[in-house]
Amino acid sequence: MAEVSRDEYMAVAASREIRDSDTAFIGTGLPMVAAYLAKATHAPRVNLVFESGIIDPRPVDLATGVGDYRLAHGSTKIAGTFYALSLLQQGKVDIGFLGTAEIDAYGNLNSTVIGPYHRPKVRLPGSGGANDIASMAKRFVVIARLDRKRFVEKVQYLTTPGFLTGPGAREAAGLPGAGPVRVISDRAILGFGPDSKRMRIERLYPGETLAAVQEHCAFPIEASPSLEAEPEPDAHLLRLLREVIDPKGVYVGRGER
Amino acid sequence: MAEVSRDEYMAVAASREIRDSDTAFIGTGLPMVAAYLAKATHAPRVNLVFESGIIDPRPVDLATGVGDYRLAHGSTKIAGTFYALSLLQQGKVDIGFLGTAEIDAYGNLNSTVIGPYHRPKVRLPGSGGANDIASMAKRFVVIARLDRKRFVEKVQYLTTPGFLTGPGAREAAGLPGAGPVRVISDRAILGFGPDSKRMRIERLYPGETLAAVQEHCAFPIEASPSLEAEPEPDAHLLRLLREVIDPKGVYVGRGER
Amino acid sequence: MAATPSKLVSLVEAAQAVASGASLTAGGFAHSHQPLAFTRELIRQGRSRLTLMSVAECWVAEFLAAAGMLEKVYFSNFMFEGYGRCQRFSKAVEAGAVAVEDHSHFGMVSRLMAAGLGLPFMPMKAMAGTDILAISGFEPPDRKARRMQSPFGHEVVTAVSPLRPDVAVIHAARADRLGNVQLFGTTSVIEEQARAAGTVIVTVEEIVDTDIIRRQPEMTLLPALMVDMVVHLPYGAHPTGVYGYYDHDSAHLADYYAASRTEPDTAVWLDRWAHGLPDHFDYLDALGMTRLLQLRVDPALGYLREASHG
Amino acid sequence: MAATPSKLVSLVEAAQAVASGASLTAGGFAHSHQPLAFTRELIRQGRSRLTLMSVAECWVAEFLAAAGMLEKVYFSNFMFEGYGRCQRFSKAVEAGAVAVEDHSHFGMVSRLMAAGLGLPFMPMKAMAGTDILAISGFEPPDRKARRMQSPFGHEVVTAVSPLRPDVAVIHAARADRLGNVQLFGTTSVIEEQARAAGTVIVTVEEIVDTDIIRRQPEMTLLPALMVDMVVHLPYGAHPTGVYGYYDHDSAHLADYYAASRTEPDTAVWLDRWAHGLPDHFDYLDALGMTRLLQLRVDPALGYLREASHG
Repeated sequence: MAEVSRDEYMAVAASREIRDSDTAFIGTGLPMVAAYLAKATHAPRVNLVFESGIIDPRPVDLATGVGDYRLAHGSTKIAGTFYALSLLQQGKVDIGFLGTAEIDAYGNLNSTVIGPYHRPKVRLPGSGGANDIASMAKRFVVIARLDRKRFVEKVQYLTTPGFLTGPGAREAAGLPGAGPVRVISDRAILGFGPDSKRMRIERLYPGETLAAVQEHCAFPIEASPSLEAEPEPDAHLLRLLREVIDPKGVYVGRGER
Repeated sequence: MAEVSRDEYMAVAASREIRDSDTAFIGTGLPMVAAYLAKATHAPRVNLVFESGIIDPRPVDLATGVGDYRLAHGSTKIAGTFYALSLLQQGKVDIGFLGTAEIDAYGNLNSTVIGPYHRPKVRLPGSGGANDIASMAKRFVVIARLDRKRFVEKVQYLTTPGFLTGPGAREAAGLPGAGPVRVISDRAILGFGPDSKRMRIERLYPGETLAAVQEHCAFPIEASPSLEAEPEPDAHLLRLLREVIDPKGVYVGRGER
Repeated sequence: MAATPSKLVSLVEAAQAVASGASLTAGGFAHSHQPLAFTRELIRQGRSRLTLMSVAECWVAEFLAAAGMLEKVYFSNFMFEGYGRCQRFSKAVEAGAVAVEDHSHFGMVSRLMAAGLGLPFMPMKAMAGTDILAISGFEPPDRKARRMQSPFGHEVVTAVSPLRPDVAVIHAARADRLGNVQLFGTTSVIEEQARAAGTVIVTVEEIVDTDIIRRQPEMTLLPALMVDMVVHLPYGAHPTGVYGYYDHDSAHLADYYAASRTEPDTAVWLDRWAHGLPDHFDYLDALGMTRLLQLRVDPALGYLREASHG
Repeated sequence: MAATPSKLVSLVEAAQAVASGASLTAGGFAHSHQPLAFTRELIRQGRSRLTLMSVAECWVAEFLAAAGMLEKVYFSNFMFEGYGRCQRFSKAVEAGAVAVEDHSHFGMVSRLMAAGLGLPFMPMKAMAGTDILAISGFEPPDRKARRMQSPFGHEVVTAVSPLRPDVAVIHAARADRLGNVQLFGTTSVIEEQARAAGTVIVTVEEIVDTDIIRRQPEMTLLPALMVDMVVHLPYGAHPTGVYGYYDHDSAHLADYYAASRTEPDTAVWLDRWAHGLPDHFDYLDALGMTRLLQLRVDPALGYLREASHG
């Protein structure tokens, strides 16, 4: 079997965040792969919700986007965007997955602008459902490659709330969700200190070191007291990923390392 | 042709209140007959909405209620109760029709209790959509037989707002609709003074007198300066009522007078 | 993918989810899709001090009142179209045995919707200026609704507070074992009721494979994530109807309506049609196949051609 | 009953309902059911200083930005899934040529919904604590959203103000001449957009008799009372798709995406596909029947079996 790629580590780690019977708010790309993998293994009862208004699609072909007709066809309910998003506010969504252009030590995300808001250097797509998921899902997971330009001391625009300024800040803002629980990167799995709410290193992929992770992060980041090594994914999971869920490697790159 | 009944006068008068292209919020009974009559004659474009969530039914058979399957079948849209009622708040409903147990000089209605609220002499069905229609439809029409127990100085419970305490009161309460425009009774058609907002007599059915109307009304009621006589409905309308719309006389009694 | 466990339970088990003292909301509108087999089972099992949070489930309210199981009712309208007032319910209110809190339909739906949307209130524009807001039933007036100014100007609206029933009981056309529920015809207030409630019980005419649901996902009213229990109860809305399946049973409704004029006649009727029949299938047997088949709708029209106007 | 007049108008006439300086909202989500034939007609006719009130109609925004017709945009996300950022739109924002006001999806939908429900505000729980509320685009921050306490306790919510676009343009599957509109698949934000807007224009794949609509009233998205104009435009969402009819045209989208990297290439592209073709049927002829037929979905699956991932 080919060497395990960083994308494959990320997909497997993301999949593990989903519990059986969770209602999961899913976007395109790695989160979709992770959700399909979870549904095929430890979480057959996971209920997938897409911001386009599609509930519980039959995972036959990997979709090109959250509004893709291969998701709509054979779903158990088709509604609209308000319906899907209002499930978040109702408290029905257990977990959501988010990507980001920037993330800070409190898990706050920027997907809006690089540079000043009114004359940005780079105008990014904007929040979409990301802010809604982060504000209202019971918990959320960030998937982001480690990079000093991405893991920054201060996001240039706070699109999506992590722990905001730290302990108690989400509660003060009236955000119903508990905030980020995990940041799945291409070198390590990161979490948040239960009291400090600051990001920390929880699991290192094989061959990675604390120093390498810290070097790719522009803010100071410590290891969790319970730091562990992430084992190589088992062959069954890899086979599912490579042969069933994303056979063309559209979202999950192969053998990059 | 048989003599024209009071019910037939009421159905024809109610039908006349509907303008072509109106969106009309309709209940069972005389309002349904009036709406079907309007649609068959001067208002082919009237759009009927029912509180059960049925929009624009095909008027084939007279329904037994607003949730009747003969309304649902062949409607142009089936939704739910919130959808139908929210059209009122959106300002999309031009006219509604209401019945009542009591009505006062300002067109306020009681369909809740006779006697004290907590130990009523008679518990009536309650507002239902009546308050919503009266609060938010652009205008509304009351259909009620004249009777000193029904046309009262003060309603025992104000379920449904007419002009409340008089000029300016609806506006102060924040009610978006303009209020009642007509009260169609079995002896006369009543309206409201444009300044006083008090009920007055606008049209007398053949054989009726001001004094007879006043005698059946427990509050003082004057004639409009432009008091007219209601002519007998033309034969075409009567034929439609008797042969097409309510051939069994379920809602429109025959030859009572 | 892997098998998922079923939410299918027996009627007896489902009814046990409604404890004495619980608050309940029930689906249906006028003579359509009211969960009456469930209501009869509750009556058989016996409950007390129930609270209803209702819009139009008149028959549920009437039977619970007739059985003396109701304590409080938040509602907007109970009326048997074509028959008249709900007699046992009205008498119970007149006797002071049932306390009521009146609303307009939109007021009730908005309160359920506030709960379902996870909001502490819902702004709306009806009910202002009337005794619905001025006269309190059993709820302090400032807990039910408050007049408030829009934060963006001088416009005044009525804010209503959320209502969160312990249990919602819905009767629908069909569901799969996972709890994906479809209903044809008007959906009444089911969306708002199911979302507002703590536990959602759905009784259905048919249990179908999930594949059948997936063929018409646009028709799904409640996705599985909204539903806790599913009970298979053909003719479970009788004597009310289910669109596409059967029309309401006017003769049976008329019989009840006649009986409900007096307390003793009502008791006899309840003995015969609820207490006297061990379960729903005994009830159907007692009605008889001829009668049940006669109620089946004309497949072309979706209703019985000859309407009975009360 | 008597005949009722038609709302059917030509594309040219419908587009004239959008004046320079008007505010516009458009249906669609990602690569699905965006009213792009209408957008091309607007580009052909030429407009300036348009305001968009948008959730996910990325292609409409991109083409209007590419044509230099946009001034302001209230929105939540523009992203070509599988391709990347909307390049002309992003460049226009970076150049200061288009002013933006950011929201979350729920924030935008809630503002449209407030307008559609006739409310002066809508309470909601997202966006709090972020720069979406802290940093103003072109709208004064306290006109967009305000933090407020529930009238029933200490819970804090965000009240957003209504957005009322002058015109909503929707592309759907089919409509009758009266304006009853049906769409299969996800309905995106169409309900909220149509209800919020002053004028509602619907372009459709097929015009059908009202009897066809009446056979599936559960599928009606917009009843006639919500719709002002209907335009018959088969393939009117191309190069995006319409569920049940055709999939999005990945090759055409990719061509545009390549062209949109530079302003001159974009101009050439717009000349060829908008300005250069007098009307929508010339556009379809230019694409060619072979291509259009290849986009037709597998009738069993409802989509093209071979997905193109960008």
